[in-house]
Amino acid sequence: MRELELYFGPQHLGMVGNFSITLKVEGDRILEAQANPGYLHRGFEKLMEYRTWIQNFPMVCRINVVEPDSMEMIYAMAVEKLAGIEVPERANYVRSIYLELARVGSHLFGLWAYANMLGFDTVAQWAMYHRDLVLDLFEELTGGRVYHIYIWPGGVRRDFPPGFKEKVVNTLHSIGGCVPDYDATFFNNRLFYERANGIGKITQEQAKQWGATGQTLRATGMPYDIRKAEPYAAYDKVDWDVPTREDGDAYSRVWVIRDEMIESVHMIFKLLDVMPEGSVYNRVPNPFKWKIPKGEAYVRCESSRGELGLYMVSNGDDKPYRVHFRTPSYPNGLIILEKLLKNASIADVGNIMISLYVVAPEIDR
Amino acid sequence: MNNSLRQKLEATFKDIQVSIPEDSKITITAESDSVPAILRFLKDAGFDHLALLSAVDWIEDDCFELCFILTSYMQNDDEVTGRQRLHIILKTRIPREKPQFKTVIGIFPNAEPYEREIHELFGINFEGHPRLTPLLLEREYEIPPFRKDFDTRKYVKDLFDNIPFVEIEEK
Amino acid sequence: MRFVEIILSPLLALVVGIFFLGLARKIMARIHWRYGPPLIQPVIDIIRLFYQKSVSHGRMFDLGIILSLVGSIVVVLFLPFGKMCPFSSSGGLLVILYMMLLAPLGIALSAGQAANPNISIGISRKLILSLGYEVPLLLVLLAVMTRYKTISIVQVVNAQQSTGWSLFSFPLFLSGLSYFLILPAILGLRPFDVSSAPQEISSGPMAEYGGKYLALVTIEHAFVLFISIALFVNLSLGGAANPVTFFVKMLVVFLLGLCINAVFPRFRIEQAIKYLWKWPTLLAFLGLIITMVIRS
Amino acid sequence: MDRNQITKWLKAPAKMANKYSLHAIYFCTGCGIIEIPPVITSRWDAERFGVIPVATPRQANLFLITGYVSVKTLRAIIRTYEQMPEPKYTVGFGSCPINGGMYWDSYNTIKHLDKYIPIDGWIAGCMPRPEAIFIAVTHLWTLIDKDMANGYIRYRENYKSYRRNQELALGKLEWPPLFPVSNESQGNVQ
Repeated sequence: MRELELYFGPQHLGMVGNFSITLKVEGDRILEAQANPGYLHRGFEKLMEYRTWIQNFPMVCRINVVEPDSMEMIYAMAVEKLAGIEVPERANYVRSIYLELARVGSHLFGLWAYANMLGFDTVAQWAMYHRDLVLDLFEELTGGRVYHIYIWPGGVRRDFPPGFKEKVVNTLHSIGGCVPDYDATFFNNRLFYERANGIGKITQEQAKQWGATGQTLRATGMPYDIRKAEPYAAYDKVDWDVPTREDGDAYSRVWVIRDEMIESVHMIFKLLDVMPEGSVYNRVPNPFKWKIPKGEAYVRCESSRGELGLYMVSNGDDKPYRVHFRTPSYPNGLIILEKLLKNASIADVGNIMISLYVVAPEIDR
Repeated sequence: MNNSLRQKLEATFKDIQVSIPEDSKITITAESDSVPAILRFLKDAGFDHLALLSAVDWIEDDCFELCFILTSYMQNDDEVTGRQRLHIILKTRIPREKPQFKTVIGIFPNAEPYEREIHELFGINFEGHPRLTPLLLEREYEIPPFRKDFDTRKYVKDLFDNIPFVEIEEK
Repeated sequence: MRFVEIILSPLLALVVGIFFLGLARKIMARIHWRYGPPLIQPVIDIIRLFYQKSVSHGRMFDLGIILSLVGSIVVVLFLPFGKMCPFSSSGGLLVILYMMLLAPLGIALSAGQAANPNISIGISRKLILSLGYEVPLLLVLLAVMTRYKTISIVQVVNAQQSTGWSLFSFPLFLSGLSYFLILPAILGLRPFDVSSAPQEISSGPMAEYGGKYLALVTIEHAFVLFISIALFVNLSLGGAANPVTFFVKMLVVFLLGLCINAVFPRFRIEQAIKYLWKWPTLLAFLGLIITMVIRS
Repeated sequence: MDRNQITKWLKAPAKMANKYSLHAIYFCTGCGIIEIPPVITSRWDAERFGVIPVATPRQANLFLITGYVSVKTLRAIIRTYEQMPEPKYTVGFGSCPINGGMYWDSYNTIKHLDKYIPIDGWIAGCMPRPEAIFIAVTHLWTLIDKDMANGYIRYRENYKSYRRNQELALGKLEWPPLFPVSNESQGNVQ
């Protein structure tokens, strides 16, 4: 059979994000796959060296458009660690709730992408609609639909507006009310099982070796979650579980995403109940003259796709000396994807890619 | 645990400095030749997750600094232990002239794209790396763009601002 | 009279087919909780496409579309629409069966001219899929022919008008059911839209069509929609005495197909073949055997 | 559809059909793509206006350039744009294609997209809201009505300059010119 070279992306309906995979195919089977990132490279880490500490806040969230909030969080954490700023108690709770809302939104986006890729328009449209309801909450809280710039060093920008708590509860209840519909049409659909079961299977050993985190790792049975391993914000204040599955294939990964969404919603309810009163913001020094003492820090948090890390070096100036993001899509998209696509069929390229939750701007930065 | 690890490290390797600036962090500074051995040792000691491989350009000291950040996965899949809260930053310096380093893919396979990226953005050559092909960039740059002496604002001014607008005559 | 019918029936088929295309978009939108496009949206699209510039990839690229269009129009002439059937006396089911193959073949020949790897994968999927549904379709047609002892579709319809719908007569309901199960595959609806899967192979054979070529392909798709549903109505639902009843029956069948379309993802091609050669083929085979046993 | 519309349809069917059947090529050029899924799905439903995403450039006539354009993406954008059949309309989405936006000093992003391909309209903002896309679509309708959405004609007429700019940014291009370029010299290629 003839060997063909097939470009999957960057202009492709099945491609979420500006990313490209070069496939060598024989018939329907893939002989070799090569991930080809860089379409979204803006040199963020270089640009941040040219901007002051506070100017970088609008920058960082634009690294990842699907879930900008965890990016804000990680940058705030790093700045707080380097500058030694304390965060008020209530701000920690607000941050946690905010990040969990972002996780729900991001997972719904992932569900849209995945269902759309399988040709499952109906569920995809529902998921996108529900994500929009979450975005409405963000809009009320922060004023922005996509980019929020809400988490700030020393807390968050402003407290919940009056009546926001009830709105969160109502919205999440209305989304939660549709979970049986989602289950009936998508998650328990026999065809979804047929399409996803055994596709893109990795063992726990392989996942560890290739540096996987997040769903990719949790779908192989390891409940590794930074929120548990190194709790930040208010994640150690309430009780919650890390959902896992054993098989390590696309089916388990998507199920883990579903379970995580539900767990996040429960966590938001619990956090809202025990949230203390108080200030949400500690003043930082004058941002125009703000210098952060010499030092380096590595901080990490759990974004919706896995471990998000930030290595930051300050040389005592008003600008960071070097920043480097460890993004979860990086090993997923550049190592695991290439390995899993070998010997897969063309019909499963998008299936594997989106179940690994590869977000292209995170890889390129 | 931190201190026992520190003692073990200092007993095994000679020219390294180990410091524990805070509870969850160990910083190791080592010569570039002994880095693979230290990485192997730390991997066997349970730090089996290379979270990040980064480089810093210390232009005033005329050297690059490579940082390996290691954390650990859970061992027996049930409990989060103190080990997961710990991360190790292993630092080594290499000269800025003709920067060379031995690849660590043999120890941590997930270092491959990181090394590719650092090769592209800093111009550090990794010996033994199977494909040091361009990863992110499309144009060729005389100075790798992430080095401190590459001025992106000047570059933009010279290249993009000099491209003229397409004149459109009124009809 | 017949001359008028020869002109009229393809036109009618085209109108019905394009109406179905528009209706499909509207109804899918409503299932998605959307408002949906206007019903005449496909017409607007087709007009727009005819006015757009297009690139040809060789003579076969043009001829292939013509071939598949002609094939479809010829099939329409043999199909009774209510009582309207220009070629009622000649040909019959066997002609229809062979002519129906022309449509995918023509597209395959035409699209194959463009050197796009997505197209070659799409074509191979399309041909494999038609292989998948031709087997049960043939068995269904054989069963119907055996039961009514004729190869003329008009006589099949007439016989059903007197004895009742074949879908509700004993052995033939198996064949009818089998036909209904393969209907989405013939129409290219989910879960069988493997050949044009836009998220996998960039809409497969259609990848290089633009401008008037795409318009012709859309028209051809409308014809295929009409043919496969009309054939089902004629074979299993007893045809109809007048075009209006016939149209209503087609509408019901199409809506059922759309509902299936809405709640299923896409098969992989090997899963599609496995499915098509399992239940529909088994049912059709059973229907044929029982029909033959009863008849002898 | 009122009587006015019917006369319009009879007078200029091509124009009207172009207006109400804008098939957008689905190309995630930048972060603006995050607002495209809400626009085409249940909440905003662009299909009401005939705007749907299609899989290949051959079937499309609307190119939404969603967000910043890196040098590598510019190459893909030019190829995609040249594959689209005429008439075609381009809309720049977000601040970054207009003048570089937030990435004005980035070494890897294009600052003014209209130096490389013709643009019919801009949507400003970071991120523009989904409603902005609908406003852009209605503006595009007006432009088509007045024959002012003529980017593809400008591209044909000034192809030499566009091609020169493309080569300045990308180096040598590996595909032949879309339209004949009379003059041999292509400017100083860097």
